[in-house]
Amino acid sequence: MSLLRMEEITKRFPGVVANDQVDLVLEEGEIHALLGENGSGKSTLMNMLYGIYRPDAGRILLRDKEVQFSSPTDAISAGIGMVHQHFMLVPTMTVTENVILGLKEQKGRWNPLLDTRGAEKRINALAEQYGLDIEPNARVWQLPVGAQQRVEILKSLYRNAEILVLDEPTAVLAPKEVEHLIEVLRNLARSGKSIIFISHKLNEVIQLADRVSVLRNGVLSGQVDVADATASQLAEMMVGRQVETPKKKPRKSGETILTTANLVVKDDRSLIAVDDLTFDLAKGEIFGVAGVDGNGQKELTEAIAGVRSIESGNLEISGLSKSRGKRFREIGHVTEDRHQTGVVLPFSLWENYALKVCGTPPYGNWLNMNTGVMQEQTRAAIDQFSIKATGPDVAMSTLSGGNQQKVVLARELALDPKLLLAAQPTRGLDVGAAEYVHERLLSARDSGMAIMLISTELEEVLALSDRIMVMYEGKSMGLVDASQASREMLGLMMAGVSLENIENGMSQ
Amino acid sequence: MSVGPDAIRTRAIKVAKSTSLSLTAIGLALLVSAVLILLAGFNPLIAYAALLKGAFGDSFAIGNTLARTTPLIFTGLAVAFAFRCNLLNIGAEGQLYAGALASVVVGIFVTGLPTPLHIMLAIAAGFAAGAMWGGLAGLMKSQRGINEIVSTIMLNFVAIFFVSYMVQGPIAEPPGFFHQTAQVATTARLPIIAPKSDLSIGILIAVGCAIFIAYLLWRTPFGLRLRTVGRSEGAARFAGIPVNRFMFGAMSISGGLAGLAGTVEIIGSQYRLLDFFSPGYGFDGIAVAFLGRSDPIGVIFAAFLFAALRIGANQMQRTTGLPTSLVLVIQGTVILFILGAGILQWYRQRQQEKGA
Amino acid sequence: DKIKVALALPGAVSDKGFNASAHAGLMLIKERFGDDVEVAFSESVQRPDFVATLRDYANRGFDVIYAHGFQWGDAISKVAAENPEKHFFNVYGSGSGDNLANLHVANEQLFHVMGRLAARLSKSNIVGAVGGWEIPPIRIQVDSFRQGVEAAGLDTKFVAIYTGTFYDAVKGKEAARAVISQGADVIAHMADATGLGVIQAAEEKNVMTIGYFADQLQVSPSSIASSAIINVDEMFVQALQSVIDDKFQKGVNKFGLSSGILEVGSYGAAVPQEIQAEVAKLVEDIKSGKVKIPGPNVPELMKQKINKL
Amino acid sequence: MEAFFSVLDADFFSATLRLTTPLLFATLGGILNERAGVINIGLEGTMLMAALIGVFGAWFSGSAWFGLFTGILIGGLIAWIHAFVSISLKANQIVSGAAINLIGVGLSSFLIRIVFGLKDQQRVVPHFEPVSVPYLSDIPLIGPILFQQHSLVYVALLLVPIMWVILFRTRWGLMITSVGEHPEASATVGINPLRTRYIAVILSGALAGAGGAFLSLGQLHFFQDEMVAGRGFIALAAVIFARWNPVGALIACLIFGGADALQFRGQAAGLAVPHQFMLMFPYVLTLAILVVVGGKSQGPAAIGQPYSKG
Ligand SMILES: Nc1ncnc2c1ncn2[C@@H]1O[C@H](COP(=O)(O)OP(=O)(O)OP(=O)(O)O)[C@@H](O)[C@H]1O
Ligand SMILES: Nc1ncnc2c1ncn2[C@@H]1O[C@H](COP(=O)(O)OP(=O)(O)OP(=O)(O)O)[C@@H](O)[C@H]1O
Ligand SMILES: [Mg+2]
Ligand SMILES: [Mg+2]
Repeated sequence: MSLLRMEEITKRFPGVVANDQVDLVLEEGEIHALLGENGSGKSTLMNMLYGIYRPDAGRILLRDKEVQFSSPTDAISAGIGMVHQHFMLVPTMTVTENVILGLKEQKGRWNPLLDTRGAEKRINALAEQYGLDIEPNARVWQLPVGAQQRVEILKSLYRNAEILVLDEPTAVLAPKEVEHLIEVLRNLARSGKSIIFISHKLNEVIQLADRVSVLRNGVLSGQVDVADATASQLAEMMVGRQVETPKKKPRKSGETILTTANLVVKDDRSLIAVDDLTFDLAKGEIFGVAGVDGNGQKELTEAIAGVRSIESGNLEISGLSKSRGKRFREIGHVTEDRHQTGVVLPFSLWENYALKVCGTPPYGNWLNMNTGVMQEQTRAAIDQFSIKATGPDVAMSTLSGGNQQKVVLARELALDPKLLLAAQPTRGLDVGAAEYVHERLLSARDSGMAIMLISTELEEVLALSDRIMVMYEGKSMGLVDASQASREMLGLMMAGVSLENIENGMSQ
Repeated sequence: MSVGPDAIRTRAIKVAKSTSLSLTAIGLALLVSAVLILLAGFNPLIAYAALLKGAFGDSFAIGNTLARTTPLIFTGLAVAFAFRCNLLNIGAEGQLYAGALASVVVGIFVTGLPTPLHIMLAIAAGFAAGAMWGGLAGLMKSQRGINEIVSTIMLNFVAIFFVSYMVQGPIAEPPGFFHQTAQVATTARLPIIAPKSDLSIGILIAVGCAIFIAYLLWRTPFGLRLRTVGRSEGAARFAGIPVNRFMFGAMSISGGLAGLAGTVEIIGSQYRLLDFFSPGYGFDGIAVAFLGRSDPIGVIFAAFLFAALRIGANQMQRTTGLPTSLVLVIQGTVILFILGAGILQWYRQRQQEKGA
Repeated sequence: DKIKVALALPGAVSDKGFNASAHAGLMLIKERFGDDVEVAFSESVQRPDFVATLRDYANRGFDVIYAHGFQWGDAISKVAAENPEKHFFNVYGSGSGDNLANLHVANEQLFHVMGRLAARLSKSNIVGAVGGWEIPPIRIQVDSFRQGVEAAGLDTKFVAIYTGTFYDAVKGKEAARAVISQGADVIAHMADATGLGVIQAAEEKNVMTIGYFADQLQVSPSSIASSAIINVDEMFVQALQSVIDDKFQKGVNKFGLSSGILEVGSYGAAVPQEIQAEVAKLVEDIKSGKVKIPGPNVPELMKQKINKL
Repeated sequence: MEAFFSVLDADFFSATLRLTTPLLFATLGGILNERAGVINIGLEGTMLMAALIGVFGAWFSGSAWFGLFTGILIGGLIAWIHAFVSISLKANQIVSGAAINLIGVGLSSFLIRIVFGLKDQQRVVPHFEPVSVPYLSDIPLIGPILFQQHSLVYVALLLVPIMWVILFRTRWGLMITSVGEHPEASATVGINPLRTRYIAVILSGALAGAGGAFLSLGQLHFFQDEMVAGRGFIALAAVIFARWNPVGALIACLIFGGADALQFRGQAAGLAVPHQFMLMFPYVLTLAILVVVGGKSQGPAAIGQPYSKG
């Protein structure tokens, strides 16, 4: 008897078949990975399991009994918990409040007051049991993503979930946090919980999962035991071809475009986030900025992009126009938080695409936008980046997460900026798409663009960068040539050990 | 908004659909109100015949309806425009008073100008004053984070009381007995299109303005940016759009449009300023804007609908003796029924859910 | 053939004051002239609709058209000029035309008398007034009332508040309470429905009030001392009669105490006979012309107020 | 100036409380629906209808309490329409509110004439009298201010802490806040955002109804056309001024009620200022306070947005 069986599940959206007769089997205590390209229907499948969507056809069986979920409530009471790609937390509430939201946690039957104390105790107990580090009184908006994710997991555990679904849980995590999460998930599986997790990172899948199901264009294209699979096999199952790691050409030297000296920047809470940074960046170079999320990368990027003011020190970008409009076109910026700062969800793709360039030839002038040209360009971008969308007129909100990211990338690259700030450019992208993005970044570099790559993923930083700076608590832990850097070394620096100390340690 | 023949066809279908929808809604609302009319002891058929005749009966009636449409287009546009930038301007009424005040001052105290110039100056003054009043709310929003709903509500009262003060004292018509200004100079008056009905070219200016605003919003970079600020402040900021400046700008333009409602009312029909001269055009503008789906062209139709109902209601009162308050009920129910068009979809979905 | 009479009102006929009094006028016309007339009225006509409303009545064959309030001046002048064969009356009006008469009442006389009455009645020697919106007639009423209070020669203090509204009785009530908290024990109101709140406050605080427009003794027998009655209804009848008798007079027709259009209302039980007699004497003197009431110079008062600012 | 401040007596403070009460009811209501993510600009019309129906209820039953009950009921009913249109039909909340305002003004003035007739429109109905709290009302200064008020004044004041506790210390409060901040998230933990919004909106209408009924049954004892006179809009502003917090609501309404009471007393004390400037005072004061303390406050994130399931 399997714990969960989804049989011949079909789901259509206007214009797409998101799931086409998909079968999925989950055993008790199993960690099951769900792989697939962007827009292949993973989230949709899981949303049906969680009662958010209803399948157009097919059955869901729990312990061989057919179930029908008309809302998440049903799914929850059937023992299913889900951690969404975009967290489902109320930012203004505390951790405890988020966890007990919707539950009858009150001080006795006749006392309607919330029993936060009692809830906190249980949260702490659960947190200890599964090694989830959490501060119950903190407000969610103040927490780093990793912690928010733990809150999400706790929410499910608190509701006695037997099956835990995680949609791209590692996409937003730093390597350390990923390791921690993997540990947590193993603990959960050991104690009898079953886990479905979606990821684009094959090495994690291999490290963690027992079995893998792969979706392609809404169809189940294979199911394998991880023991029998290699990363490249999985990649091929996903994209239908061999995926290669990008080859980097030697760097041509170019003139310096960005210089900073003793730069200090504050964050939204007026705390110092970037602390005394000095570095420069030249044309034709990819400058990697590594570090655990929340160590000042965001503030640094925003300061360079011109949307955050500088506290002290110097920040100079040479050859930039005086005019504000031009300046923003001369600096491309793939922002970290796609939904908040990257796209306008209710706008069409072409409007999103035109956001920065509208009003400049050939897209029209200040008095008149040439919508035809903009739509044409968007259509071209859809083809080039193989964005899964029916045309430039559809709303951004109907695209899958990865595809939205591609639109942003296409837009920023189309600006042909002097300086490109790329923050987590492949977050949420499938391996095939990530490969394409990497290629594009490298070719942009080769044609002389200066690129600052901000990423929490060491593989990516190592593979693309010419030089790498690691940030820790706003400070630079050191600047190394990519050819001389190693995973271990960067890992240490991300943990707050400065390059100097590492070298001293090695020399000793 | 693409321009191919296909796009035009889909747009035409859309317009036809929403028109038939609105007509159905009006029909239903009239049906509901008929009950009230019966309750009051009148014959609904006679009442409605009068209403129809009052609004469209002859060229005189149509002229009145169009004259009434004019300021509503402006206030509707004002609210709709601000809303495209995610700002809820409840202050069109106050901005209208500001605009009227400025226009009347120019119309009375500036003399010796040739007609077109004087008119243009009065219009510019009305727009500027409205823009200042709206911009004040915009400034409070962008500089101090003060929610525009609060500030515009408060500024309404301030403007209305200030105008009252002005017309009873500083700019009262000498010798200062009546609470009103003198009439604006004939050179500052908008030419009348239909002589018997007092319909001025204000209606053309209003429609032109609506088309211009539609163009501004959908065909210019400024419009795209403004709408971006409205839909996602974050995305706007990162695209280099100066969000605060845009909010300020949007509130100013919105205020200016509302100010023009005051202007056309003064130089197009009332000619002098009295306190409480507006029958709530600014508040009606809120309903007009959203009924027109915040689309400038939609605003024209919504304003026309509102005006027709109002003008028709006056006739209904005059011929049957039914109180005009009834028309507020009709207006309100028309809106509710138009909103209620979603009911079919809702019902279907509910049936589906029950069935599943 | 029937005479068709129409009335256009700027406010609701339910205001227990200005508009109500005009409506009563139309009703009185119907009563007096019976089958000889046909009447119609429009209430709450909004300013942009003034011309259209009057014009529609004229086009539909109404012979005599009343417009109520000074704000109709432009509209009625215009429509009167378009319809020379019809007759137009404008209460408080200032427009001109051969077939347009402006009906004015000598507010200064009536309210002067009421001011004298109030001053005599006050034990605290403080008298108050609550005005609605500060439009010309109200200002004349309030200031004449003040002059009457002062003319009593009792060194009475005078307190006035404008509420800025004719229909917010809650505000009227609070305004009256504020006046009462200043020590006033007689309060007049010139505020239509807002005044209903004034009367209520007076009743609750056991102070005296002076009714407005109609005889308001019945509204609050315990607190109403008397009422400043403006018989708009009689005025309307007289106006219509003048048309019928071919005695129509264009320009300003002013009605004072002697015309019977203005009257001091019934007295409450608390008003001593002796004071009633004094008031009656004053009224007679004004009627006979022995006492002249010049009335306040409103523009001048206004200027003073602004200069003080 | 001295004369101006001499008016700050017990009478002023009780006037402040009286002027505050109807606003407070409506503002508390507004907080409830806005916290749940629904904006209701129809408070004005709702209050007006409640003032009217309250008068009818009191007249036909002979009981002010029953009148209050009917006022609250009609408030809830009208809010239910708003809820249906804006939550179920997902129509624009602002238009729906605007429609309610139109209907409220028109229908109330229409119905009073039909039911009571023109002549007798301002018929005085059974109403609430101020209640003296035994002993406490004899305390000098404080006594007359706090303990000689209409019972509804006490109700409104009591509602402030009650609503605070409900919003911030009970699971219903969490539910309401969550559907206003992030309805999708609430749905994923089994809260029904639609139902929760419905309840909040209907309760809010009931509160506005109480405010309207207080005006007609507590303050006036009769109904007058348009007697709410913009208080519904002031409440709308007060909700934001209050930062969606019941305690803030009390402060906002007190400031407003106080300013209004003060301007009357300023006029009465003979302040030599054109009265229009006195009438402006409450509004200008509100703006001035906001400009000084700064208005930066985030409303409920999902306000105005209809929620639809997947
Ligand atoms: N609400 C919706 N309306 C219309 N189409 C949708 C909707 N949700 C998803 N789709 C479409 O269904 C397909 C599957 O989307 P889904 O989000 O399941 O992909 P995914 O595998 O999770 O992708 P990613 O890896 O990018 O997150 C996509 O083509 C997407 O555009
Ligand atoms: N980055 C921008 N995004 C959106 N609108 C802008 C931007 N910059 C300027 N504007 C608008 O254009 C107006 C002119 O601004 P500015 O002086 O910066 O011109 P500019 O940058 O030379 O223009 P262009 O965009 O044509 O290069 C501004 O008042 C503002 O309304
Ligand atoms: Mg997905
Ligand atoms: Mg520019």
